[in-house]
Amino acid sequence: MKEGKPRLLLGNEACVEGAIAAGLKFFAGYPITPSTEIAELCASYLPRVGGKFMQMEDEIASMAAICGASLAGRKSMTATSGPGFSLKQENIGFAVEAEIPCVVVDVQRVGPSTGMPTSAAQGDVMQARWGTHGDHEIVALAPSSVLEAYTLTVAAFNIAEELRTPVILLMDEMVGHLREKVVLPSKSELLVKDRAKPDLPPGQYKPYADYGDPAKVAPLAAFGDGYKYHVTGLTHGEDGFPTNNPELGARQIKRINDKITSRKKDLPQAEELFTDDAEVFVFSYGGTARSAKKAVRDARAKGLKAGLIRPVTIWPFIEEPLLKAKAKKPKAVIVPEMNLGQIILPVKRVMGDACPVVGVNKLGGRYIEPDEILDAIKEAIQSGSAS
Amino acid sequence: MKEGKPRLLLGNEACVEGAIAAGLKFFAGYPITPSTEIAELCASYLPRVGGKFMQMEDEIASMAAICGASLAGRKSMTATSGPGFSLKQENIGFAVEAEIPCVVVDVQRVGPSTGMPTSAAQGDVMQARWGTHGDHEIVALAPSSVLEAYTLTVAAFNIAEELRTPVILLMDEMVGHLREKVVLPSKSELLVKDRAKPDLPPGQYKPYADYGDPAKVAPLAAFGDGYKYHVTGLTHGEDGFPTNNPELGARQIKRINDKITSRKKDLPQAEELFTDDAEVFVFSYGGTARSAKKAVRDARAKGLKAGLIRPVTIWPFIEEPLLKAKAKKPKAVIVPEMNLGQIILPVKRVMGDACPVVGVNKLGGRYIEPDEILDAIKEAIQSGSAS
Amino acid sequence: MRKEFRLAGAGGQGLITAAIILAAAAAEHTEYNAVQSQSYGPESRGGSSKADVIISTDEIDYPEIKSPEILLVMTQEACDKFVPGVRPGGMVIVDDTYVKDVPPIDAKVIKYSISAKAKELGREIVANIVALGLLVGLTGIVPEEAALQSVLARVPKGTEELNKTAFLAGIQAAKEVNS
Amino acid sequence: MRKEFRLAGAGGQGLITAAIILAAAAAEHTEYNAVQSQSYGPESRGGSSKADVIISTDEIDYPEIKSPEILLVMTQEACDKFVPGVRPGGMVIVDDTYVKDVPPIDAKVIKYSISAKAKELGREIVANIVALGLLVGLTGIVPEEAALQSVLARVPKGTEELNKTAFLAGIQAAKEVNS
Amino acid sequence: MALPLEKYLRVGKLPHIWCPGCGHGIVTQAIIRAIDESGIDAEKTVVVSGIGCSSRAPGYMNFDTLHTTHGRAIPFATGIKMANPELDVVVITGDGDAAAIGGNHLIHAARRNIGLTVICFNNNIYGMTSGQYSPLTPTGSYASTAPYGMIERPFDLCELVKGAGGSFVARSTAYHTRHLTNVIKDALKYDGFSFVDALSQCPTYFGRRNKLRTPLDMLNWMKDHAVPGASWDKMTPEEKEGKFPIGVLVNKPSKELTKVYDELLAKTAEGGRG
Amino acid sequence: MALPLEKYLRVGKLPHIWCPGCGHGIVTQAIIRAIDESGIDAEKTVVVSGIGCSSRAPGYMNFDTLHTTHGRAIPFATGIKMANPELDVVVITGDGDAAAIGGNHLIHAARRNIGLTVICFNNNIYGMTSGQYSPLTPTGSYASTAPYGMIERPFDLCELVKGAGGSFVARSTAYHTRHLTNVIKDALKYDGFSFVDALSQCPTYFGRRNKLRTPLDMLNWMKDHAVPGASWDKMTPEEKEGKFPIGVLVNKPSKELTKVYDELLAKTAEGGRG
Amino acid sequence: MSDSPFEIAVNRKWCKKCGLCIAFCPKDVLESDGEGGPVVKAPSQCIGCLLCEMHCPDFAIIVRRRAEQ
Amino acid sequence: MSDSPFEIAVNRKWCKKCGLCIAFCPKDVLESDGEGGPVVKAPSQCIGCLLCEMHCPDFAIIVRRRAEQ
Ligand SMILES: Cc1ncc(C[n+]2csc(CCOP(=O)(O)OP(=O)(O)O)c2C)c(N)n1
Ligand SMILES: Cc1ncc(C[n+]2csc(CCOP(=O)(O)OP(=O)(O)O)c2C)c(N)n1
Ligand code: SF4
Ligand code: SF4
Ligand code: SF4
Ligand code: SF4
Ligand code: SF4
Ligand code: SF4
Ligand SMILES: [Mg+2]
Ligand SMILES: [Mg+2]
Repeated sequence: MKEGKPRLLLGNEACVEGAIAAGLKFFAGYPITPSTEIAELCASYLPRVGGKFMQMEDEIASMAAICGASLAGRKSMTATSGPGFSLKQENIGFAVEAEIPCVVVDVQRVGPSTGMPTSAAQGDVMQARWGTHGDHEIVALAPSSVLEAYTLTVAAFNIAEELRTPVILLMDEMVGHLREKVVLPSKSELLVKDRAKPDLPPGQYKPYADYGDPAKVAPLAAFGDGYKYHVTGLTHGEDGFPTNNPELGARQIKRINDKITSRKKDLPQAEELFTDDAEVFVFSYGGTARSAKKAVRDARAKGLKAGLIRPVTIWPFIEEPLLKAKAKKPKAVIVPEMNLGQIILPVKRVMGDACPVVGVNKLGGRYIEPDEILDAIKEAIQSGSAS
Repeated sequence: MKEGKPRLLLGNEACVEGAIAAGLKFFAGYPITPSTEIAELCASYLPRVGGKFMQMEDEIASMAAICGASLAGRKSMTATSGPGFSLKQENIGFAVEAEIPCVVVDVQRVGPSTGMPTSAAQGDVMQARWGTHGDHEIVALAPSSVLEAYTLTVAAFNIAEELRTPVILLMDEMVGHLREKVVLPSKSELLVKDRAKPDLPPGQYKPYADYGDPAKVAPLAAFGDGYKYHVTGLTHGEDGFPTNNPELGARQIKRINDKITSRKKDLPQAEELFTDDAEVFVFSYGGTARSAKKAVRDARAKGLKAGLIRPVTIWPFIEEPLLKAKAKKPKAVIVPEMNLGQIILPVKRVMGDACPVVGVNKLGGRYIEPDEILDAIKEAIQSGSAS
Repeated sequence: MRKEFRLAGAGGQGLITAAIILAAAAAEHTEYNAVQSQSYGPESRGGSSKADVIISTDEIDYPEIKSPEILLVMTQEACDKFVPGVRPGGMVIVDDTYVKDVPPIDAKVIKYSISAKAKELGREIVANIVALGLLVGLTGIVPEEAALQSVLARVPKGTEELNKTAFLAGIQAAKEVNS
Repeated sequence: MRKEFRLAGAGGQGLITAAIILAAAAAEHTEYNAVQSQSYGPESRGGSSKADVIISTDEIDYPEIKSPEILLVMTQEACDKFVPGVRPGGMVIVDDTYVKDVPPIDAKVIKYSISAKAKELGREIVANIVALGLLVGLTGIVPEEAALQSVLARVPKGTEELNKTAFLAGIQAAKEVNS
Repeated sequence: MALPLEKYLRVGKLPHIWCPGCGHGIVTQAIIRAIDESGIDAEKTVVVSGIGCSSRAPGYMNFDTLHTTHGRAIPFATGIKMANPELDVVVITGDGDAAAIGGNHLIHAARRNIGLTVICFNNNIYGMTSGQYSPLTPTGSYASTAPYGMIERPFDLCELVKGAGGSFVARSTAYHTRHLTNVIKDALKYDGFSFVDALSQCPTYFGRRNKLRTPLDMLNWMKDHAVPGASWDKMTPEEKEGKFPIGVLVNKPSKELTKVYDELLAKTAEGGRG
Repeated sequence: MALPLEKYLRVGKLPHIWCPGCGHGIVTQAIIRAIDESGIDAEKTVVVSGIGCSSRAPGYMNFDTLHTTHGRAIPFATGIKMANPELDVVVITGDGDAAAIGGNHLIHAARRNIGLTVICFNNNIYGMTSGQYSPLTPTGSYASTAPYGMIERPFDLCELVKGAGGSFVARSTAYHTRHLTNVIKDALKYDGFSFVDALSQCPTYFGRRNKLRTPLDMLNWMKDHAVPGASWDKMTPEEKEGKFPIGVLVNKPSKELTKVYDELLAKTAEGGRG
Repeated sequence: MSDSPFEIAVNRKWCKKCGLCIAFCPKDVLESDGEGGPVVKAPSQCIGCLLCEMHCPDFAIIVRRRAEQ
Repeated sequence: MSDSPFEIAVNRKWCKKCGLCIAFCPKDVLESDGEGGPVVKAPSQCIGCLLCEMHCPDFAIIVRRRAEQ
């Protein structure tokens, strides 16, 4: 694919190209609007690069298949939307527990249930974090542009491979179905990470080694490499075999969580705009952040001191930019979301009693318009001044 | 069943007896530790009261079947544990969207994934709230005792029928597998609510009527009653037929959420113990609340001013008891959980910067011991005094 | 510079393709930024179709169009629905093969029998490309050559000749209606 | 009053049933509160088995037992594992059919060939009920009659006679070992 | 007899969303006609579907109707039938809905012999999501996710249901409208689980891509490849190649599940084992 | 030849968790023996399972082993095989795992003819969760969730897989250990999807409740009810009643999926349609 | 106007002009309106076979025996 | 000790005393230890048929041709 040249790309297509650039070799999926183009383009592109596409019987099987393929040494991905994302949850939990690198794309649409299949929403944000049972951390990245659909897909693979964990690419219909001019990074600009391979002989290899340092993750041998190791969704010890020892079990669960939280600083950080002197912060992600950016620019044009914090890594929740904002004693934090208020919950938690945290929420598939956010900025500055 | 007499009952058994007392007529499930006794006892008891038990091919089908049975006019329930709870999520969302009364029991065990099937945990608390895709509210109740496994199951049915919504009974292995002395309420003491039936003729019946008042919920005709109405998981209008109108869609999603949040005060409220003059609050639910209660009693015995807030309704999150506590400027709120910290998140949000909110967390299937909570109380009082 | 286009008609008329080609011409052959989006029906079949394009020298944050400057309508339904929203002083391009009444509007209204022309060229299916030629010819938003390259790169193999003819017919038509 | 019991042995020895009957006797036939719990293995098959009972005049908040006052062990493995945890001054009841060594402990140790006795009565499967009788006889925690009622209410139909005999044999044994 | 439209259709919801020439309308009409001719009580009839173009049919049908989640129509319907065995429960599903994501429910319902009539609008493709291959897409055909041709083998849905123990199995097509109607009538009459594989055409996503340019071409393909069940049994494997049998292919009596359950209830009321 | 224990078993993990007399150990041994006798490369063999007593087998087997989620072993295995067709992928599953929750994956794998060898440890019951009925529990048998006797009809797993298009289908039992070993060997050799219904006994939860008091009783029941496939075909329906055929029941060549995919890859590398 | 006992009603609001009714009529009663929809050309030839009606995917053509009305 | 070419090894740590080996031995080589586990009673009778080994669910009885060792 012609690198370096400007192209008009669909968000979903950029995701596929990013995946292939990152080394995707196996895609398993089940069609669902508005993610279907990802499957279709994988079906078309993957065989050309020696990769394989497989349409499974459902989303559960798709998630299972990519886990299997990943264990056999291939970079793997699946893509879906709300209903399918719900179905994948059990096996996402398996990937977390068994520490299997893979990428799961969720192109959000209006829910709950079948909802409005072709309309945009950001209603799966909390599900991405909490959808599977039991204690687990997850990495979720939210692209705001077609270019990011590409770059964050690459990042998702890199994180998955480095941390041996499923990574969620939390798109929304707005980005997935947008065509936009992009200049993709060239091969040489692109950082692609591959999973570490064990350097110990088979007898000594511990697929779930606990190095005491959660940031250090055990390498992953591929099935067929001669390691003859065991993988299970049961709580297990360093050798991968099930344990009923509560201490061992607790340690394993903790380690899997800590490996993610301990690496927050290595994950894609928030984009900040005009935050230095801002009195009102807009905290916005994904497609909606485009409106937020425009609103903040419009506010500045009117002399209003608004700033934008656009988290790129949605989970684990990275608190720093908000803590910095909190230190500035802002008049308000505004959180526009195409949902009833999801990311606003951790924002409120972090902001504590420092200032009002105001949601601008919209349902039913309509985008939040820049003016709606601008109005909220104005109001916050006014009422903040009044008080 | 001999009412009024003391009995030794298993938590899971009390749940079944409560369900039958509340009018359960159809149970569909798929066995999974530690919920299996619920299915087994339904298989045994239901036919004796003219009800039916059905073991489905999986949890997805079980959730679907109880929705179907409920629409056909029978009170319905399913029971599961983590992995099955993950699988049920898509159809739980359907029940939310189509407003189908039903009860879903989740007897929590250690996750993620297969985890430790026979060990206790409280790791599905956030999943109960956010497990299905799209914006939705949910009602979840957490019993702390075998008696509550009975009374809250009855309450769950009543709420489900009144609000036309799935209700989660969020048990944990500790309660589900505990045998305890109980005196069940007699039939006459028991408040059993049945769903409202339409009083309008078929042509005028609106199964999803919007009365402007979210607390008012449309009655539900049974299939076969002659109403010939339509039910869908697509976003729909008052007549139940799909709509693509964003305003209508938004209103419907909002109404379904508001019907639950607007009724918070009618849901089972928190148990409070020694909260009047407490300096340190322990916020604890489910099986762990038993340890918390003992710890608070032990603290009082030592002259430490500890108080207990035991939320019974877990979702929607009821803030009042915490706000009351916040007003008292406490030294700390302690949140013991058999997980990495889940309900502590909304507790932190509500407490803001008022005081430290401290988790006492334990993984690997071991119960949190009263002394561990007592230590946290002591520490909070000491460091609170020091500062 | 920032121009907002809306192409509206029935599913099957190929307006989404036309919009993509327009946006691609700008994105891939000019210095402009471009975004293209569309509304999907309840499902992707039947019914009406609407595609938007924004072409701008600046970064395009918000990709939705409220009132397009240039509107192309190829069914009466689309005309009735979208003409009122056109920016005052803008332009409405009407396929009068199907559109009979255009509501009064503060905009330049250009009528041309786009679909009829396409039929005349051999297959009505290329009406979208005739329309694109017309639009490019009328607005000069992208160089004709760039647009034609985009057309050829995005139409099915084997139909290049027909589509080129259609595009040039549109360009030609622009000259006619403008004169 | 608060008494904590632990019954431990192998899966299949019926100790969970014995614990349930003990707790039920207290719960259903006395004023006491009672809880019963057990640890499950990785699966409910094979391996070891452990059941706890707390009987108390007060509300029982925390249902787990740290150091039982009265321990019944019916395998060597269970003996080795649980004897060290017995509360000082407590009681250990040992089925010396299978348990050969009891670690030194500050507790009253009662040995009786429970399983052998059960076999003698006809089926070793009622060893749990013999043990129960012994335990009730030794501790007097619940009236013998109450315990017997509980036994009869919870054993499989058709086995009432055998179980009654087993229970009474246990009661009798208690008198013997105590004397 | 002309179709009594107003009685069975929600005419206010028409025209439907299906594409011009889509077979789903033809099959829907056959179902309505079969219901009408078989005289079952419309007030006691429930129509349940999953998700797909096909599954939109109940929205247009004037009964109690339930449009569920993708693949799950059968277990929803199972709950309805168990809760109220008086109801006639008809399931409308697609080849993707029934055989891809919903395959397990299909075989289990067949095994259990629960009294549902399941009609699969089988167009060999996922219509609703724009033409991906389904487990019924013939090997070698093109689909949006099979740009190089389908490499998997398809199911024979009737064989699948038979293999699962199904005791009423039939097939017909949108070409054979009268035959289709009769077969559905037989299915409705069958007391137990009945399955009809109703071949339908998707001109938009299957036809166009696979050189069947018009709906008529697709119906004619059905005509040319269908063989009445009786003749089928006499054909050699070579003759069968590329063809498929239509008609009632399996029809053997077996007690329906809710009837068996009723017996169980009668027994337990008297205090049986347990 | 005596079993080369150390080569194929993780002896450090033994004794296993299975109950005394459980058939799963017998079937596991047959698999190991078949692997040994067929000479496939242990380093290139992956054993995958779901959840259940049966699915614990891979934990004791010295290969790359994967213990997945309940019912999902086959799609996990599918991913492995697609990713690296060089590997011999064996799936160990139970009747609940394969035919209840996992039924859909089973039939789709059979349809696709993906090169897996699936061995179902079929003990007619859910062992792991303490004896609930499964889709293989015979009508009338007792289980913890069938206290009044099972009212549903069971699957015939071999018929199911055949109905799904499976081209290698076989059955044997824990009684017929040599036969079982040979059948598994044939399955391993088959180039495509192969399925073995391996009857196993659960004395703890099936036997006790159903008047088969000892493991030996259960094995003898297998002996008495199994009929070699060849004789089976000659029996009348009356004679077949209550019996079941054993042996390789279906075995026809059909190109394995990853081989077909390889051809596709060769084609697209040259720039095919798409 | 016609001596056939059948009356053919076309609902143009529902008709999607697929042409199937025309193609299936064994008596050439129907002809295309130029866009694929039916025009009743030879009503008298209609034998009431219902092939048009039953093949209409849109419930848009209904053939009634005059007595039926 | 024995003139059979086969040697029978019982692993008592793994044996669960199900008795199947004893029941399947066609030559009465094995007898019960009282609890169901095997005692090699008549080693010389062993014909190496492996029926005991192959029916052992616990990999606990292994029959080796002496030469094999
Ligand atoms: C869980 C889930 N996965 C995927 C989808 C997307 N989806 C909707 S319909 C459909 C396929 C429909 O195909 P079929 O059942 O054959 O019906 P048709 O449209 O062809 O009539 C799919 C994949 C969904 N709605 N839910
Ligand atoms: C999603 C999910 N549902 C249910 C369970 C509980 N479960 C574990 S094993 C099992 C059944 C096992 O039966 P089978 O496959 O026949 O294996 P067996 O134990 O009989 O060998 C069940 C229901 C689970 N682990 N996961
Ligand atoms: S896409 Fe296919 S199945 Fe769906 S309505 Fe159109 S023709 Fe029918
Ligand atoms: S429960 Fe049954 S299947 Fe499981 S180990 Fe015991 S005997 Fe075997
Ligand atoms: S009823 Fe028959 S003859 Fe009459 S118009 Fe229709 S198809 Fe033609
Ligand atoms: S078959 Fe129906 S939809 Fe098609 S042209 Fe005829 S009347 Fe119109
Ligand atoms: S090998 Fe055969 S003869 Fe020898 S002990 Fe075993 S079963 Fe008996
Ligand atoms: S068959 Fe195996 S486990 Fe059973 S008694 Fe013999 S040696 Fe022991
Ligand atoms: Mg289809
Ligand atoms: Mg089983």
